[in-house]
Amino acid sequence: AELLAEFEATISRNDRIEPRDWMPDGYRKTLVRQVAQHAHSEIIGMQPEGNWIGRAPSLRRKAILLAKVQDEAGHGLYLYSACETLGVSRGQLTEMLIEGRQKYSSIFNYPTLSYADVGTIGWLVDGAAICNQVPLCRTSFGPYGRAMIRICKEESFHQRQGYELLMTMMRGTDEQRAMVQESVNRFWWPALMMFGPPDDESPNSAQSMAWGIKRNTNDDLRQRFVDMSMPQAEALGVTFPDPDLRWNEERQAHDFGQPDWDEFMQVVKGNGPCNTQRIAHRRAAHEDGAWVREAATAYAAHQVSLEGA
Amino acid sequence: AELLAEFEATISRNDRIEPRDWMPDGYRKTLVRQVAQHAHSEIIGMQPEGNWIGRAPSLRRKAILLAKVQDEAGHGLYLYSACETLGVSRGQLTEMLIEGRQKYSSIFNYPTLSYADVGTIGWLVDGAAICNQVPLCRTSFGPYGRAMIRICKEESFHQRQGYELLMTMMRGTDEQRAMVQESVNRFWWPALMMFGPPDDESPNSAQSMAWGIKRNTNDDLRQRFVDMSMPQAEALGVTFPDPDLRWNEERQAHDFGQPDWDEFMQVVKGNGPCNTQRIAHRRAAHEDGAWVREAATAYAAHQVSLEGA
Amino acid sequence: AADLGTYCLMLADDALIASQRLSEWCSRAPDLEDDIALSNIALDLLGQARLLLARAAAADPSLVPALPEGSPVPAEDALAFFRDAGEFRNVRLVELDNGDFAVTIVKLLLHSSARIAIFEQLVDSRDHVLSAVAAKGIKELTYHRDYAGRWFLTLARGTEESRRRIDAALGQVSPLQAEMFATHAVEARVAAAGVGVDPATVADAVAVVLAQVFALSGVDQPTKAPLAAVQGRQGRDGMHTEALSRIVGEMQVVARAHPMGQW
Amino acid sequence: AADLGTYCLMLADDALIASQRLSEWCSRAPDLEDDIALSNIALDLLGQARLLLARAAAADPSLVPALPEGSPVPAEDALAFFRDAGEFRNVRLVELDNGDFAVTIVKLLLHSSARIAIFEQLVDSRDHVLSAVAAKGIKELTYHRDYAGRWFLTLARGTEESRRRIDAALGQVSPLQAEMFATHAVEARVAAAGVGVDPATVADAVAVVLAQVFALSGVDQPTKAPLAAVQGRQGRDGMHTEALSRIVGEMQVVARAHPMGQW
Repeated sequence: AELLAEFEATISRNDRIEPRDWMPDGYRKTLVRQVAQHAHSEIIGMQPEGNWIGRAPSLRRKAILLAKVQDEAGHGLYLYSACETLGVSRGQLTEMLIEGRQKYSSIFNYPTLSYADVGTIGWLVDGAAICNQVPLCRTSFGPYGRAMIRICKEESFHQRQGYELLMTMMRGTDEQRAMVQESVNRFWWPALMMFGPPDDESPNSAQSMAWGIKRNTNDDLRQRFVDMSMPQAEALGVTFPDPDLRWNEERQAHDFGQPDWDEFMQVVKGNGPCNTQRIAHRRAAHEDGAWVREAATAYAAHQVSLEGA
Repeated sequence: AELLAEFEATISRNDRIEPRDWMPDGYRKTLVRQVAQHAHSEIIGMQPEGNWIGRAPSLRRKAILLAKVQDEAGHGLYLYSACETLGVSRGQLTEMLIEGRQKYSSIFNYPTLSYADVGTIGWLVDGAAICNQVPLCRTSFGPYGRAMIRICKEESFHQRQGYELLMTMMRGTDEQRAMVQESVNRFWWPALMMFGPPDDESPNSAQSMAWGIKRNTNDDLRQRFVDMSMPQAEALGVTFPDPDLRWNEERQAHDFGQPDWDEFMQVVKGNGPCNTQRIAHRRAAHEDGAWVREAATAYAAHQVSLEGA
Repeated sequence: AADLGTYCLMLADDALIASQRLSEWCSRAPDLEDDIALSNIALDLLGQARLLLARAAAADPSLVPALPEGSPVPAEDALAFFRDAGEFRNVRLVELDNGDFAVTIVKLLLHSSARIAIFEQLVDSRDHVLSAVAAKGIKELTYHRDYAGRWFLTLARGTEESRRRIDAALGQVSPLQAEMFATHAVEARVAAAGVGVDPATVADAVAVVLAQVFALSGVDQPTKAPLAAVQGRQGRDGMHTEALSRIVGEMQVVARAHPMGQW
Repeated sequence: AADLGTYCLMLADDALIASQRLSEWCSRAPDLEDDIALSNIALDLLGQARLLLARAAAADPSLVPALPEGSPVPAEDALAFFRDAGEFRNVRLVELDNGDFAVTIVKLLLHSSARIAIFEQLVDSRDHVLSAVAAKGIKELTYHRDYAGRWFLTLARGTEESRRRIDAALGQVSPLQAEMFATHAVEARVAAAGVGVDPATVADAVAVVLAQVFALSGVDQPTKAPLAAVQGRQGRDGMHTEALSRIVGEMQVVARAHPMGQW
């Protein structure tokens, strides 16, 4: 009870909880779930964009994309490390991912179908991720918050690069402009889904907010994202596929339609267009690499025994 | 001795030896070696052309190429059957192929680098094969001779298709004409090598001719091929990369240069540009398919036991 | 006429992409007999695709991609080689990676079963070309289905390994099955016009046929949920998996490098 | 200038194709650290390729493929995306399929060892661009070689399985090694002019370095004969393996579909 009081005091001071501090079991579990899901999202998120590295249409774009996907691997690495401070190893987390026992962001279960998707993912998907993640820089768990600061910095860089790709394509040929618009049409709704279900259907939000793991409601963040994206779309010269989307002078905010939440639930349940493919890819990489990891372990053990001798 | 006399009488009458007839061990061995090598050549020969099925530039050409490569599989099948009448199973032969204990035609150790190669292989490689094989229709071993009759008929069809592809391409763009010439440059010398080393360096020829397994010398056939190909090249509008190639009025035949026999020996010894690749491909297909063949065997056995019950 | 053209593209693209995938087996099949059989099936489907692409071009010339003036590329090739992946109208099932032999067999079984049922109605099409394509195709497809069905049974009742693989293959492919029977607006209209077939009308009959194959093989009916659409769009709308742009990229690479070429 | 341009293409294409192959590992490596390391190496080589392609274009503008008038495609991209496979000048080793991780490590070890030795001489090039590229590249390549060398040792002394694989990989890759040290006529001329390096002059030094790695790893020197040329022509002459047209086909597919595109 004393420990709990101290914990709650820390939270209410907006101070960080550190790995060696006492924390309630529910807090730890919720954190592991959230940080792991976030880590998995970075790793699975390498695939949709990685799909285009080999086909990048200019060497400059190839370098940018390769570096970006590499950054995602780096983010995954920090976040798995943050998770390890909570007592769960990367190997365990990977097993849970490929067995479908932990989730990752549903957005990555949509296919990438043209090079414009690289730009759109940067602009809208990374944009939505930033909206979700900036508040997490102030999250109560220290290692997670610090990882998020670094990640958010890189994510905004990626977002700008994505937007710049689309801007460049819009200055190109008619086919390129059509490609951008088609891509935006496909990703707009899934991007809105990234903020999760509407607040009245989001069961875990309240507790997470009380614990300072989560800082804003889904609908708040979604509104912020829409308001932020609209002027960017205008500058770019694209539209969003939502007939209800318009400025509301009274609210000083945009009204907008709801995503297809049935489709969202299908994707969350594992029936999205790429769920099976993404997990199979991750599993294949993990299994194909097993002999290499085993060799490294065996070699390290051998070296230790030599030094001991 | 009586058997041997009968065997030799059959040979000298130009009659066929059949599987149940007595035959000398050397004859059987030589035949197995030759027929197996021929069968392997058909099967390995599927790869260089098969390399372009997925990329055939018109649907009509895709259909023609697919059918042709399928015919090669069919030829392999007849020839393995002919070999089985000599007491060696297809499984044994395949093992010998992928372990490198039996050879196949060296021509297939050259890469196919453009779609024109499909035409050139048809015209020059199948053309050379026909020169080699037509005499084999009269070969002394019955099943081999009959297989060869069927094969030769299909091969001439393939040769005409290949020539027709090149002719069509020569009527196309400058790039296409350049592609044809480049392809012919690459395949001319390897095609000449298909007749084997010069007669004075071909150790097994004499015995094979005496046994009626082989009907013409390497150099005879090579000359015939060159004489046949020259007017075809002129009609096509391509040249062969041999400065010594010219009509010899006196001999009423073409003089021509010698292929690079050092390169030939490198390829025969296994160091050609594609030897490793071709065998690895065949081995992978064989090993990847093992579980399927085992399932078929198990299922058949199961059916037999059900019928027996 | 626009609907007829688009409808022909749907049937053509199913065959074309399935053929392209099957031809990847060439020189790689488990045995020579299967190498020949799979090539044969690929050839049949390629033949169907060619007739249907030609019919699509005749029915609606605006479908045929524009090529440089004077290009000798025939309409069937313009459609096959100069459309982008997003313009292909095939169902997603035929795009799926070949995987192992079991995956290929399951794909072939599910696809040929559906296609036969559609062609059996299509013989009554008021479009004589479609009717003739269907009449010829049924014989071919019956062979394809029999081949796939025989192997399905053999693998299911063969070894433990083959059983494990056929079960896994069914799990992988079956989520793509429902899309083949989802009525597209174009299909609804051509069916109403007596020209095409609404695939939903054959779903039950196909299910009965497949149930027999499964029962004979001792395999449970697959229960996985169908692969979701993307905002209601599936393969027939040009919404594909990531595999298609790679298939199409390989298929078109030589043709596109030579838009004025003759082959 | 023509020789200098062609020589730059040789060095550029080695890096470009190696980079393309290495980037195939992205999201597929045995562990996250290796995913990052291999991408990093791919990025370094891509950077080298870009500088060298730009130098090639400047030294001999006639090398740059013609594009439609008004095309905004820069020279480095015209060279990377609009040359046919037969115009690439890389050695065949870098084209080889990635295979398993052992094959990739052996390829990287052999290639980076040779490239470092060449760059160590190239810093003295009378061409200031080449000299600068070499100076910057040596640091990068040293990291690549160290990474490959560490993994070579680890796999050789790891498990039985990893040892078997590293032996097989060495058997597969080593026949392609000799080509890296075969002097091409262009290399001979640029070396004579003090601009480039004759790779034959570094062969012994590289062999010594590799012999140390092999000895430390307890692996025998590979003895397989070199892969034959085709009528004397190898990768530097545009004579490649069948793999290259597939690599190049994938790499170029989007760029070629949009010759007037901006990216």
